[in-house]
Amino acid sequence: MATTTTDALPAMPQSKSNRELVASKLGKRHRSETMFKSMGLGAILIGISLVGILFGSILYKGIPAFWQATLHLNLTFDPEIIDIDPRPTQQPGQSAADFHDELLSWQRALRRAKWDSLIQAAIAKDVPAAGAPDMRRTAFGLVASNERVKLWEMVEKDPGIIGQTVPVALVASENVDVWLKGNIDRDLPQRFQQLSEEQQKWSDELYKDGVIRMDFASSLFTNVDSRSSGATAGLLGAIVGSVMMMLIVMVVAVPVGVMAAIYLEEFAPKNRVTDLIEVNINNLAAVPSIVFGLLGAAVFINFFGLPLSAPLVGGLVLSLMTLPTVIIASRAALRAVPPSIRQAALGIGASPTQAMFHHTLPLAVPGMLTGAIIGVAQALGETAPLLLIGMNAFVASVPSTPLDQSSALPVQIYLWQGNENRNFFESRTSAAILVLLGVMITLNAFAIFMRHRFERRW
Amino acid sequence: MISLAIILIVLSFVYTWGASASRRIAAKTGQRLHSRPPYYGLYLVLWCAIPAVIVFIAYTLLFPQFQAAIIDSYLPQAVLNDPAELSSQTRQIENILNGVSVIGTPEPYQLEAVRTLRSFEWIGRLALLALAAVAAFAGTLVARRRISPHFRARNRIETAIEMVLIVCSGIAILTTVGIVLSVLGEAVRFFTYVSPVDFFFGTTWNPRFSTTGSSGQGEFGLLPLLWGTMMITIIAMCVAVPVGLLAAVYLSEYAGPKFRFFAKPLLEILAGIPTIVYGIFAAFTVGPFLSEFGSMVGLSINATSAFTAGIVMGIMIIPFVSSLSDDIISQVPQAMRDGSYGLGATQSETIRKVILPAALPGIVGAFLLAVSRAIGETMIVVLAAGNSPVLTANPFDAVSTVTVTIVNQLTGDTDFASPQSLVAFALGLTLFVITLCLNVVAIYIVRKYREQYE
Amino acid sequence: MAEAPKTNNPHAHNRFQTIRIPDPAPRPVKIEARDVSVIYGSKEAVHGISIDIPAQAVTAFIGPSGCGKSTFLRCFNRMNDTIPGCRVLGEIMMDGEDLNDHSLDVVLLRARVGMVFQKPNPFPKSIYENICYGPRIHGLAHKKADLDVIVERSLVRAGLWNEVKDRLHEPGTGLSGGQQQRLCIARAIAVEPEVILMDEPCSALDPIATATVEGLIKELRENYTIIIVTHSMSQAQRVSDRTAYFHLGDLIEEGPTSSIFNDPQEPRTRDYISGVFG
Amino acid sequence: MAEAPKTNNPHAHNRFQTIRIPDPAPRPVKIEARDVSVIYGSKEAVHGISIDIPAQAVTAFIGPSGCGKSTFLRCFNRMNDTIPGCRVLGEIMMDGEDLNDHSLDVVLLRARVGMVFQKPNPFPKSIYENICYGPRIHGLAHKKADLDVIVERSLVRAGLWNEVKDRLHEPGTGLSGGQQQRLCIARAIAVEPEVILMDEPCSALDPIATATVEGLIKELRENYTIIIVTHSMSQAQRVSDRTAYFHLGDLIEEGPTSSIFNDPQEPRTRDYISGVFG
Amino acid sequence: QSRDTIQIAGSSTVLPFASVVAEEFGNAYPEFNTPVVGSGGSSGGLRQFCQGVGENTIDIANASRRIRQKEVDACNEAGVDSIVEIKIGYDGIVFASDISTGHFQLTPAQLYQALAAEVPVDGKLAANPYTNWNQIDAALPDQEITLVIPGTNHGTREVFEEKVVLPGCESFEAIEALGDAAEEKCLALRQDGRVIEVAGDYTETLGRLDAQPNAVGVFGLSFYDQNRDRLQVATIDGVEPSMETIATGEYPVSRPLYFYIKGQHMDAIPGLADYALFFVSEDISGDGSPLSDMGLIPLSADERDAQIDKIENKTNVEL
Ligand SMILES: Nc1ncnc2c1ncn2[C@@H]1O[C@H](COP(=O)(O)OP(=O)(O)OP(=O)(O)O)[C@@H](O)[C@H]1O
Ligand SMILES: Nc1ncnc2c1ncn2[C@@H]1O[C@H](COP(=O)(O)OP(=O)(O)OP(=O)(O)O)[C@@H](O)[C@H]1O
Ligand SMILES: [Mg+2]
Ligand SMILES: [Mg+2]
Repeated sequence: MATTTTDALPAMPQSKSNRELVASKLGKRHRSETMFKSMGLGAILIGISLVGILFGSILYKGIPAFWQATLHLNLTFDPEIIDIDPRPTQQPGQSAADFHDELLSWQRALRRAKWDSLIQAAIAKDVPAAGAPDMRRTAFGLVASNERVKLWEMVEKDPGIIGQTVPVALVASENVDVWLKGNIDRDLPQRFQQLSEEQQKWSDELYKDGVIRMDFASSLFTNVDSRSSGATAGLLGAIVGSVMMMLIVMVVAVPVGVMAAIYLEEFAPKNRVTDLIEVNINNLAAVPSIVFGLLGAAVFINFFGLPLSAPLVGGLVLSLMTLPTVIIASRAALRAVPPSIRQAALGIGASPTQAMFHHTLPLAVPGMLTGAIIGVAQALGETAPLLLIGMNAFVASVPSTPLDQSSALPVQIYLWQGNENRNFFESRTSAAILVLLGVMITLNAFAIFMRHRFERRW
Repeated sequence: MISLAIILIVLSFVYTWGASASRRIAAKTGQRLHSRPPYYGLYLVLWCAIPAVIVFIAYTLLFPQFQAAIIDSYLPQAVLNDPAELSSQTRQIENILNGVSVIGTPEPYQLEAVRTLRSFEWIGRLALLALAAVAAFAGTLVARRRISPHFRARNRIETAIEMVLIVCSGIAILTTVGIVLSVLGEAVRFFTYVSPVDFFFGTTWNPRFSTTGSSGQGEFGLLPLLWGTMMITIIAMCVAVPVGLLAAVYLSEYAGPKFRFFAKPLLEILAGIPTIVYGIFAAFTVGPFLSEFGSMVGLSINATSAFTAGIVMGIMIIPFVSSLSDDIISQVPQAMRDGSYGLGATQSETIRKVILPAALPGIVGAFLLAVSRAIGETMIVVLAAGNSPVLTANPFDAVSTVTVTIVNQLTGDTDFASPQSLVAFALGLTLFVITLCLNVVAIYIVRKYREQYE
Repeated sequence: MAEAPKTNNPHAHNRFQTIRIPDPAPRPVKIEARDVSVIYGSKEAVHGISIDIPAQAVTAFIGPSGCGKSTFLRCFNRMNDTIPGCRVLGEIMMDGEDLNDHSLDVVLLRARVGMVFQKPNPFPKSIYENICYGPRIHGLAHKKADLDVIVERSLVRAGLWNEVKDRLHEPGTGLSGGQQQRLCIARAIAVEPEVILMDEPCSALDPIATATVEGLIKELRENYTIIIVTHSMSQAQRVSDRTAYFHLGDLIEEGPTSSIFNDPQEPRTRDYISGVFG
Repeated sequence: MAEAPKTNNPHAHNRFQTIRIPDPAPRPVKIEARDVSVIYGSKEAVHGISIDIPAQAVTAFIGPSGCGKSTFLRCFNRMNDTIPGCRVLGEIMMDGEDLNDHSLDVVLLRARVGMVFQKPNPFPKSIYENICYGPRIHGLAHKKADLDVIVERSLVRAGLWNEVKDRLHEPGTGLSGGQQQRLCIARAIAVEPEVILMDEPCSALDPIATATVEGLIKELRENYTIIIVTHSMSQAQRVSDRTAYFHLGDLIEEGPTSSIFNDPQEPRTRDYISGVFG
Repeated sequence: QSRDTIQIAGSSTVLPFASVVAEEFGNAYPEFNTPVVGSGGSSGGLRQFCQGVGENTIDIANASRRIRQKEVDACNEAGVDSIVEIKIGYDGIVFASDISTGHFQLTPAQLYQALAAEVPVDGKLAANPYTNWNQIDAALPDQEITLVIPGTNHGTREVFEEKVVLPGCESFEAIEALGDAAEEKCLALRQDGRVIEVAGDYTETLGRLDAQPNAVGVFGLSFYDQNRDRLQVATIDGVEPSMETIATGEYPVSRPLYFYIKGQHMDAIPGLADYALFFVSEDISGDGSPLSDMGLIPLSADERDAQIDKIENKTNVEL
């Protein structure tokens, strides 16, 4: 009961002056409060405006690339120019292999037809000067060279088209697009220009006549990459490749990560080994992504002999890279489940495994999902490791399995930003970035949605 | 596809057998089962699948040796005695086997070997199938015998599940081991060309093209690269730390729930943007802007410089710093705040004098993690730092970093067996060790701090 | 977890000598604890306690905060296993089986010894699912009809049936605190345990809910062996048959509730009961 | 925060009529609360309570858990402002000033009304810095010499000086629980408040530390107006001059401690004191 | 089932040409897939090439330099014993500056003087004193010296050193006097920031020029050609780089480009030989072909025939 205060208490007057002293400093203190608060707000506004600037500059550059100069021609499939036998049909008694050979050689012949002359003739309908025999290359130069593929595919599909006049929309070549959009200085002397004088004149004329129009650049989404005609270069292959890698990351990193998190959080005894694993995981989360590239090249390609440039390898490398993120997020989600739930289950006689799978895990799933989606989104945007496993390749096809060669969105962006045709590809690159950001934001928004949707505990 | 279906059917059959057998035994003996029937079913499934898998793994491990033995048996003694010839002939035979042509006409004995191997290929496969089936069957039988009311099937299953979980967490370690192994060998090879002293303490990075001039390898001094990395990191942290920390403070202490609801995801967008996008933003927007701005105020700022890369990297790291700091600030117990408010402190006084000091160790740990992210960042630097590996104190000059050099040396035109490209692995290893150290320190600090309130 | 000698507790030397007052009419003993010590890391929280828990009766553990009541209580269903670094020494016999035995299956043990916690902790599932969970994992019932019976019986016993019978499929977390606690008791009863451990089951409840739960405990005594930890002297007096007073890890005094409260032998017990401590 | 009419609480209609027993010898009133309601979001936790707090005396708030004692206590130094969604209605006059007035500077108020919390919460700084913190932020002292005087004086008053004078620069978190609580009291005293609010200051302490803190409270009564929330009836009896009994957000009865404990007027007060609740 | 897509990797200089050929190949042959062209540098390409034979190794390595003996050895070691070397044409290396600045007419000697660490001044070697082009030669523009050259990881750098710096350097008597040490001295670059080495691609060099309009940069002919609206090219020894001047050898700075085929894959991978023949055909890489439009300087007819011959006979490379 005795208190420990043995000394006599010094007098402690409740002075009025003290109150005044405090009051006298209040103004200054409140001012510094306001200062500090506005600094904080300022920091956030800086952050947000940086987001704005970044998006603004990309949108500013990228949006125009979603519209592309396109020629709307009335194209006559002149049989004289195409000059090809009728499509072979399988004769009775002809073996399948023979027929196949015959068909192949027909197709080959078809591809060798003078498609440029066909296009020249179509352009000449509007600009007669382009019809001159020596103007064939000049006229064809207005059109993206790969657009001729479109024409022979039409014939291949329906040989009856030969002789008819059909309206076709052909993407203009990149230089025409650049010229018409004013992305090149029109006043530069001719020797600095990409288009010849005739081409400049013709494209202006065609544009005036409405033959060339600015159409939505659907080729961006429906075509694969192209080098020979940049104007038709698209992202389809890259998108499919990226989606495949994302799926692989989801299938590999998410379950493994979740299981590792479960073990570390719920089962692991606290000892040196688990400490080691823990430090390891935290460290892996910070290991430079490029180092994962070195790992992928050495392990998956050289050691396991998996194919180069394949989404499978990319996906595995990205999975390893994402794994720590998933583990860390999942552990946090598990930790957030109140221990009372676990105890309740154990108290009834559930084994730790049952308590885990019946109670803790279901409650942690939303948090894990959020972590997983964010991890996957990160993986989707990663470039550096892919450069080292051969994914910075020119791939002009859509992969149909994860073992096929493929590109990926960020890598495609990297390749395009290095394309020598700056005038065209600067905005094309930004457009590709917009697509990537679109996917990214959708994923993140989905994660946020999940968080809000499932955080409501009942 | 079909084989998968067969396996599934077999396993489900085994499962049903186990479950029903346990029920039957329980009914017969009248005792309560230790575990519920499904666990017995799963137990049988495990015993069916694991032996088969073991057989399969053993086969895949042993078959190449078996194949080698067959090849050896066909090769003449002269070849067997010459290791170089032996390995080349072995490879030739394998090439023929795989349908890849060889130079020159193959020896008849080689063709003979190939023919034998071909036949063994499917015999081997049959044998594998049979062995696996036997193993699975035996395993199932053994397991079936064990079923009794006292048998603790659930515990076995749970042990198995735990094993799987352990393996999954082991993958993290495997990854680390893989990283070290995959760079170590080449790094060691690099050090046979260049002495570690020259590498770690050299102040000039000038690897030269691998063959120009017969004299010398060029110089592989790491310091300019490290210095570039450091400079960019410092600049990045100068951007990210104040902005990130203040933003975290505002979000966790001042902002109302609505503001938080919108501002936080908006900031987090910065973290979700791919680095390639930052790189392009830095190279084509920020860089030219800065250099223009510099010439306006009379500073010569390179468009691609440590400054440009650093600033953009700082922007990228802002949300990283802010969300980590946010976590740590909100870990400071409410009691600290109450104590301070109760004494009449204003909010900013509480934050500056109580909360931040209390959270400081944790925040420092968070910064170290952010630093290691900055050090490892590649694409921004590839595009915006200017790749000039010189020791310079001027942040407006171009610099180069370790990560960029890895990419450049590995994707350059140099001889791939030369130190010029092997150096990438040495650099990778160095980078790994640096981030490892940083992380260990950071984790140590963060943990220590966590214990503080407990 | 505990790597200890099973029958002998080396820490049990030189212990405080507990004052034991026998019941006027002796009851059968359900659990015998002998020299039980509990060690957290390097800190011993319970110092070699021995006590007999009578069957079909309520035993109350009282004592100032931090004296080890909860820790000791958790020994009876091995919940201390779930605390990292916690080791239990000594011997606890229930119906002739040593609960500390390494080979004992804790899952079965916990089905026999149910537990109700301080804060009501229903699963975030429906009321029905909350109760079914135990019987399901223990394989006590599979068919819907069987489960229905169990659910009804348990809720009736826990005095909750009338209040919730129309909303069995609504979330258990939507109930009031007192209802939640009774739901947790019902959940524990559903697996038909022999012993129920309660760690301050009413401390999170309001007075009315407390009264209901106390009434329930008195009823359950007919069928179950109950051990209850409480901070409230009056609650101990109201519900328990025997009371054990703990102090800083020692069991100071144990005996029939009336004699402990009316005629404590130890000065510390007296001080605590008369309100000098706590 | 509270956007309420200041002098009139619309929620205060139809309130429970508090039973008030005046002091035999009237004391000067320090704080007058009139029709104070506190609303968390949409839930009213305190229902229009009126009470006079005497100066230079200890007033104890007792009542079952969740009855609003802490909530009401926090009204006296506007700590409820820090809780999002919490609104205070009614009028609290201290020395003729309305504490709920929007224009009142809470910083100044809190310098006048100190608070000690349930769990000791020293800052993770040295003992010296813990005590200096208040005087420093309020600009009461800047020079080392002045601060030294304040630190010593406060620690002496809190009865901690002898125990810590040799380790003033060691962290305050390294002290024992009772010492930490006294450090928090010293920290509160250091800014020379007029009123000290204590919310269950001893509930985290062991009996010996509790006794020391109780002794300190009795001494402090000479100079300060003290309000203490406690769960321990015996503590209220030991330290307080007046006692107020709260029940589910209402103030049931208030009067001199001896008369409340020996002759409660309300059945609920009687029940609570005699241990039927809680 | 063997792989049915040709897999190529290697030099980023060859990448654009190879990509176009791959695309055209896919267009022209309905029966073959479009080959995949990876980059990764000549080094990376050959590294993968020499990893061995089989499905998971590449079929063709593009290179902007010849394969080296050490690499051939490594290849043989790994079982790649049939390496067919195909020369595809020449790449011109040009010096260009921003279109808004002065026009340069350079000589190798002047370039050497602009970038070396030490240059002969009055017959003796001294630290490079030049900061402005017109200090080197009054005829050059009055512009500060800034040179953006490829980094040491680029094949272009080698050509640049061999064809420009060394000849320029050795034209000075003071250097010749040094004898063996001459080369070392010639190749030492000034370190005062006036010479910027770019390890990235030409886009980056272009970016440098955007930021520092005074600079003179090194580009590939094709890159310059695509960016004629921003760049103006410098003459070397009075010769303006163009297809013709490079093909005739008048313009001195050019280098051959190659690809290497794995002979052992030619039977296993469908279309591999066709691709190689397609690449060297007149239609694709001859005069007026898509590749020459892109800036590849075509082979002479004789050289072309030799390449076709090598493909048909799977002639092993000889260094
Ligand atoms: N997980 C743990 N780790 C370390 N020490 C612990 C742990 N749990 C309890 N302790 C310590 O063991 C001692 C006994 O704790 P226990 O919780 O059993 O007390 P109690 O009597 O139940 O107290 P209360 O009445 O406050 O619940 C205390 O000193 C406590 O600090
Ligand atoms: N921050 C809050 N938000 C919402 N409701 C609250 C909050 N704090 C307290 N309450 C509610 O207000 C009521 C009164 O709470 P208060 O903490 O004042 O009770 P108390 O008398 O101090 O109880 P105890 O003795 O347990 O401390 C309770 O019903 C409680 O649930
Ligand atoms: Mg307890
Ligand atoms: Mg309270």
